[in-house]
Amino acid sequence: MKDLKKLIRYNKLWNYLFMIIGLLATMLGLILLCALMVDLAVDGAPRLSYKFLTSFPSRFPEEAGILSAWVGSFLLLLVTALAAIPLGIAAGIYLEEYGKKNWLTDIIEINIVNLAGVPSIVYGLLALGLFVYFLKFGESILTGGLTLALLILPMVIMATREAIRAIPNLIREASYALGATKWQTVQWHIIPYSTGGILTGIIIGLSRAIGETAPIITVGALTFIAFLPTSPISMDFPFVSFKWLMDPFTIMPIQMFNWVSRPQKEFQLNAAAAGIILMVMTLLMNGLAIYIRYRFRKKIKW
Amino acid sequence: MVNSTLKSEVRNLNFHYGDLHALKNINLPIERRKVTALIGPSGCGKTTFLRCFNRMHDLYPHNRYGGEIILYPDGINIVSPEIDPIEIRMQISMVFQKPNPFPKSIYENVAYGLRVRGIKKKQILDEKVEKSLRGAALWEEVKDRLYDPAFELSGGQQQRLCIARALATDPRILLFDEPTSALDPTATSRIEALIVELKKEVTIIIVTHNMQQAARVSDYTAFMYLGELIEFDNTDKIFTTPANRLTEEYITGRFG
Amino acid sequence: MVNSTLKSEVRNLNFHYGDLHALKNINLPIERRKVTALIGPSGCGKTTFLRCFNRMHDLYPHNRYGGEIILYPDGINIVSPEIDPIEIRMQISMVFQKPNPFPKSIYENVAYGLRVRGIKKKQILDEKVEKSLRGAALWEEVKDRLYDPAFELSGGQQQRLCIARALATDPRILLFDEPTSALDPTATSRIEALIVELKKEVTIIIVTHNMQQAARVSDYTAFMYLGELIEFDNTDKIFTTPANRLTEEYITGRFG
Amino acid sequence: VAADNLIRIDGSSTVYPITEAVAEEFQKAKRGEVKVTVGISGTGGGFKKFCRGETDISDASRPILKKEMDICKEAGIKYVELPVAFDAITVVINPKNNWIKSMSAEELKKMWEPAAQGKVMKWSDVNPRWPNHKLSMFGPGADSGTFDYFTGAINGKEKASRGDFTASEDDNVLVQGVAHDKYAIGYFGLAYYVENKDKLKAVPIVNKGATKSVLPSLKTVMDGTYQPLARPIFIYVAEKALAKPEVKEFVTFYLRHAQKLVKAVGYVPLSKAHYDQAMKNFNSKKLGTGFGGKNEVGVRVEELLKRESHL
Amino acid sequence: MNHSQKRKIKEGAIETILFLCALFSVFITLGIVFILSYESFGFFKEVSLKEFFTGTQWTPLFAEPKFGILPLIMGTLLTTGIALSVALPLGLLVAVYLSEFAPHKMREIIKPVLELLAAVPTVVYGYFALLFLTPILQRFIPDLSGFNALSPGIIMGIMIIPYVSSVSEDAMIAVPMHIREGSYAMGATKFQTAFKVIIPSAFSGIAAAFIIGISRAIGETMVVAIAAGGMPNLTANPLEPVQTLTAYIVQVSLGDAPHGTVEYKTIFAAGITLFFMTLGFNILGFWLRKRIREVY
Ligand SMILES: Nc1ncnc2c1ncn2[C@@H]1O[C@H](COP(=O)(O)OP(=O)(O)OP(=O)(O)O)[C@@H](O)[C@H]1O
Ligand SMILES: Nc1ncnc2c1ncn2[C@@H]1O[C@H](COP(=O)(O)OP(=O)(O)OP(=O)(O)O)[C@@H](O)[C@H]1O
Ligand SMILES: [Mg+2]
Ligand SMILES: [Mg+2]
Repeated sequence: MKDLKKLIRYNKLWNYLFMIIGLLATMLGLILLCALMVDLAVDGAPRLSYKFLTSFPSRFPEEAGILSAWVGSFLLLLVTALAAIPLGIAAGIYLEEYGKKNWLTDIIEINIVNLAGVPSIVYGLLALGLFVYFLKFGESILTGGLTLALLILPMVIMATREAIRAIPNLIREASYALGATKWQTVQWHIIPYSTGGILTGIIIGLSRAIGETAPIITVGALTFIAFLPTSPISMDFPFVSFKWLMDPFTIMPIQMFNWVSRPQKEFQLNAAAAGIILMVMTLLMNGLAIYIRYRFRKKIKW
Repeated sequence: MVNSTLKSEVRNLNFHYGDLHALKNINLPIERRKVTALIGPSGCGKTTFLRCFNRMHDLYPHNRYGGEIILYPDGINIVSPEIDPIEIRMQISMVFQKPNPFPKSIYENVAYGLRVRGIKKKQILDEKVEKSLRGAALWEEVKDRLYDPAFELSGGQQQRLCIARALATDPRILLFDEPTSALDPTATSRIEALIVELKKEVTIIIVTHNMQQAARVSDYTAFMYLGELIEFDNTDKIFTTPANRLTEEYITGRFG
Repeated sequence: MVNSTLKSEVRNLNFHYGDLHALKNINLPIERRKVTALIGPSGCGKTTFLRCFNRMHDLYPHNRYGGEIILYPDGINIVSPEIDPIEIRMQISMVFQKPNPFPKSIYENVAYGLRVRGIKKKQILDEKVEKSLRGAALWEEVKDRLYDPAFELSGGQQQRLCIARALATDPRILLFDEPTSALDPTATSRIEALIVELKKEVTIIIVTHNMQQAARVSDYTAFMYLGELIEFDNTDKIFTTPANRLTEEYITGRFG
Repeated sequence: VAADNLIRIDGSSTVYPITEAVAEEFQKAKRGEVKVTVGISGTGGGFKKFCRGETDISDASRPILKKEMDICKEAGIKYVELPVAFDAITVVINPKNNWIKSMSAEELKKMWEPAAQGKVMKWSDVNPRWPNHKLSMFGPGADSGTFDYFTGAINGKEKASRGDFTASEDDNVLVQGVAHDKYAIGYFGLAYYVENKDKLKAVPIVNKGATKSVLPSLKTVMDGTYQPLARPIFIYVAEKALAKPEVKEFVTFYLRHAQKLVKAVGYVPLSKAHYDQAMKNFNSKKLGTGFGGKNEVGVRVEELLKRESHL
Repeated sequence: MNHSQKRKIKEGAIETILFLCALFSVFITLGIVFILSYESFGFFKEVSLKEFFTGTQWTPLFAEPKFGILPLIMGTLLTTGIALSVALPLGLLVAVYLSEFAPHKMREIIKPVLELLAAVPTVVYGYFALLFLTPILQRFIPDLSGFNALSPGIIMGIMIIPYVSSVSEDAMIAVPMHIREGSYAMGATKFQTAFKVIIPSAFSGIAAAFIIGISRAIGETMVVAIAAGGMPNLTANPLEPVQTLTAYIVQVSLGDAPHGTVEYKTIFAAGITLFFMTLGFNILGFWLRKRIREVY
């Protein structure tokens, strides 16, 4: 009995030791995150203002703002989302619900995992050749958005597959047993029930896309843009216009990158301020993801 | 041999999960508007056999059918690869062991089979939903909360909801896979009563691990062991004077 | 009231899964070197009760114990929050319903509990592993492939491996949760014989849904229903002249 | 693709701040009627687009090269070459460095030439009076105009340099490098030195054959005494784009306001006379480059503006 | 049966569309391979494969160009190696901690917060490494040059912790509870269970997480471009400045090299090298996962 107690104490010592190490390891990441935030906030917070959000870039640091950058980032993400989401969900559904196990789906599978690991800069090179030169989209919002769409497509596909996989077979069987076709099952059950997981994947993909710099530099995003893209809504018939797709653009990380490489110290502060806003945007998106996931999980029980 | 009281006939049915030969040469008649019970120890192939009837195995790769299950009066072979499984499933419904309602409202659960069949008219749907819920002896309990999530029902209610869902499409055969194993005595007896009621209209095949249940609800009983059909006969006969030693050992609880 | 033949005593045991009151005021003696069987319909709390004995519920949040389980001869209260669950688990082993060997070799599976106890000497380990495998009637079948992955064993062998694993640490009480429900008749009878053999050395509590099994292997039987202990007595008594109507309905197969 | 009233500019990141400043002022002056975009694809990247007809104006930190001239010619792109400012390359050291008062072009060469790689590793290897301590060197990436010009001016051959120095495209990174290392030396554009005077010390340079050392400054660069490390930087305007009135207007605005704006962004402006001459060249559509497809060291702007030019 | 035929056609059409969407990813890869090999073909016409793979100097932009890719590969491996020696152990520790030790609520909160680390713009990390970490490190390691492989390596390591920890944690959580219970029932502590049972059981998932981490580290661009020094340096010393394949590609993408020249094509040669490096790791990962697929 005594020995047993000693043994347990010994075993538990290791247990506690590890718990502390594990906690520290976890904290390390969080501390770095905080350090980054504080670092940015110390420099950038004084520059944050409504004017900063609504001004165009300028050679005067105090007048410079990120209007064109955040509008650009927003529109770019819109294109990215519109391209990557349907494609990614469709591919995910195919692979989970339709794909038979053969060499072709095997290849598609390896390929998607591989694409998820391809350096983003390589996507930039692809996009330069494909969108800018071959398809002649030029250095437009369309090109930038599609480039990021390629980049996050594997993430969307993988998230979709995970979410679909979490749906118990019982539900599928129940649907098929009533004579439903595959598409009916997918449309009425698979997609609605996996929405939470898919959304998480999408938002995490978009969070990555919003901070990407390298591939957008390669496709040639511009830096000085002191005007906004054409408005998507127009006064004349047909009231919507897609001209903005072909407009030149800049985005937040590029604006930051440009500012940090300026000689003037004040621009560095602007970059920090832009960094804060970028982080806040990402944080909001992630928060949204968590909230949505929570809502869906609450609604759906197996 | 076509017999007017026959709803279906299983001939030399074989089934493989990949390399696993799960059903071996099964021959069995299914009588119209009777309850046929399948019993046998865990893993003997009861579920596998039942799922052949609405081609559930088609959902997974590497599954292979052999032999025939003839469905009367049309005389089509249910497990023939030429037959579209959807066509089969439109006529043969299944109730699973664990209640598996969709995470939707009670109403939508029952209406689902009809929607699948392209029925959109609210009036028809309403009628059918009510009729099926009544048929599953659930109407009184849920009529005031048809649009609540199905998950808020108790286990027994959920199982009856699944039965209502299966009834809504007027199936010719109803398959039950251990429908009461997760339920309490009250819920169990309600469902057993329901089965006895339902057989006035439909042919029923039920898998159960509870031999007393088989004795109570079924007209015929099949005993399976290791993928083979050991014995098939009138339920009374099986439970009083089984022909086979294994059957006897099983129903007296020597194993299982 | 301490009785020399008592290994353990359950006093006013209550258990809550969050809001669900799963065990209600259970009182039960566990006799030393006897087999106590727990029977009852699905969901009545058999597993819940069994898992209190080695504090398995501590692994999940929102679980609450009330009352006492006294372990003799020390007289400690197993479910007291002051008692370290690890201390309890070192003395009380459990065999689960589904065989759950670790993804390791046969040898390592059996040696696991010893390694946890800090034993490193190869010789001691070898001896203990052999002894436990013999005790679980598995030695002859696996002695030539001790270093093969445990997954390559059949279901019945895996279950016996789990028993060997549990035996290796010389537990005072052995808990079995439906240990044969996934096994075929041969494997089932081997494990039943093993239980009868083991009770010469250890106290055993077994959950089973097979009443004949309870009748065959146990000395005492407890019948539970909806979280309550309905009846506890000698096994013979329970199966011949149960005092409670519910017990009778259950053992005669009216529900469950 | 192009929207109306859009002027597309791309090219060198060195020229970028100037063009950006002009673009900003121009758009203000035109009240947003004309849109100007400025990119930073690098001089080479800029010319690539320029010669494909994708941009109206190309920023260049070096003259157009033979290869690029050929591509432009093939595509039928003609252009006017306009110097817009000086970029003075500044050699900088750590403020704690107390052994350097000035450096000669020869000493710099000894330090930076290709042969120095692996050999000249300590300060004392350049000059025995300097400390016997590891020399850490910082310079712009081999893909930049600054690098090309420095190697041409100091080592006598463009792109001929030792390779074992820390290179970065981002001059702030170099500033950090030199500012944190007592034994560091580096070079980059004057603007970065001016903004970081508190962290860095500029080295006065003694030109080949000269006796006096000259510190880079607005004055010494403009009057041509800071040699050989001052170079003109350019914009190239496509002839076709001149058909667009807004482009013509933009370039005129550029040359007219350059003097003020160039100074404001930390570069060294040309003299007023030079801008006038450039304006004349522009108005008379003097097509082609005055360099003939090669970079030159120590070229004088007034002479350049008067040179015969070629396409 | 008209109805049934119509249904079949519709189902077939939908399946085809979905299939094409799935197949699209293969076209992306083909596109990448095509673009990279098309442009690097021109490069390899002028530079022999032998020089490319055995040369020890990478100075394609200098007066006397040398095209040995080894220094860039070495730089990539060095920074990746440092990043991984931070990310893999820490990521695994975090995963074990979150899946086995942390209370449920804490896990639900910390996991997404950690994932934020992956969403910070990499430019921010680059400057953080250069201006924050390097000076701190220099206090302890006087020999450390202002630009080095170490500091961006560490920062990259922390940056990819969430990739490693999230995926490994998913794999560990997926280890069925009955395996865990088996261990606890034997009296094991959490620590013993985690290291003796959970990690071996979740091995393939953890391997997958590692592969993702490795690919991510190899492909990271801005951090190294800013903080590693941009000096192609055939060295294994983490205290010295290095250049990675990715950093080189950005350098030239932003630079003044005339297009169509060999100098410019080097980025595609570097790109294809990078692509095959990550492809190699991913195939290795796929193979590993297929081979060591645990059965519960
Ligand atoms: N999807 C599957 N893939 C491979 N083998 C399977 C599959 N499902 C069942 N089996 C195997 O087929 C055999 C018959 O299984 P089946 O589920 O039909 O048994 P059962 O009689 O319904 O048992 P239980 O009473 O436990 O439900 C068993 O050996 C089982 O392991
Ligand atoms: N982890 C859990 N959380 C919440 N409720 C639970 C949990 N496990 C079991 N229950 C509930 O507690 C009750 C008793 O369950 P328990 O598993 O003990 O029954 P059982 O008698 O072992 O049944 P079976 O014969 O089906 O194994 C049931 O109502 C069950 O739904
Ligand atoms: Mg079954
Ligand atoms: Mg149980």
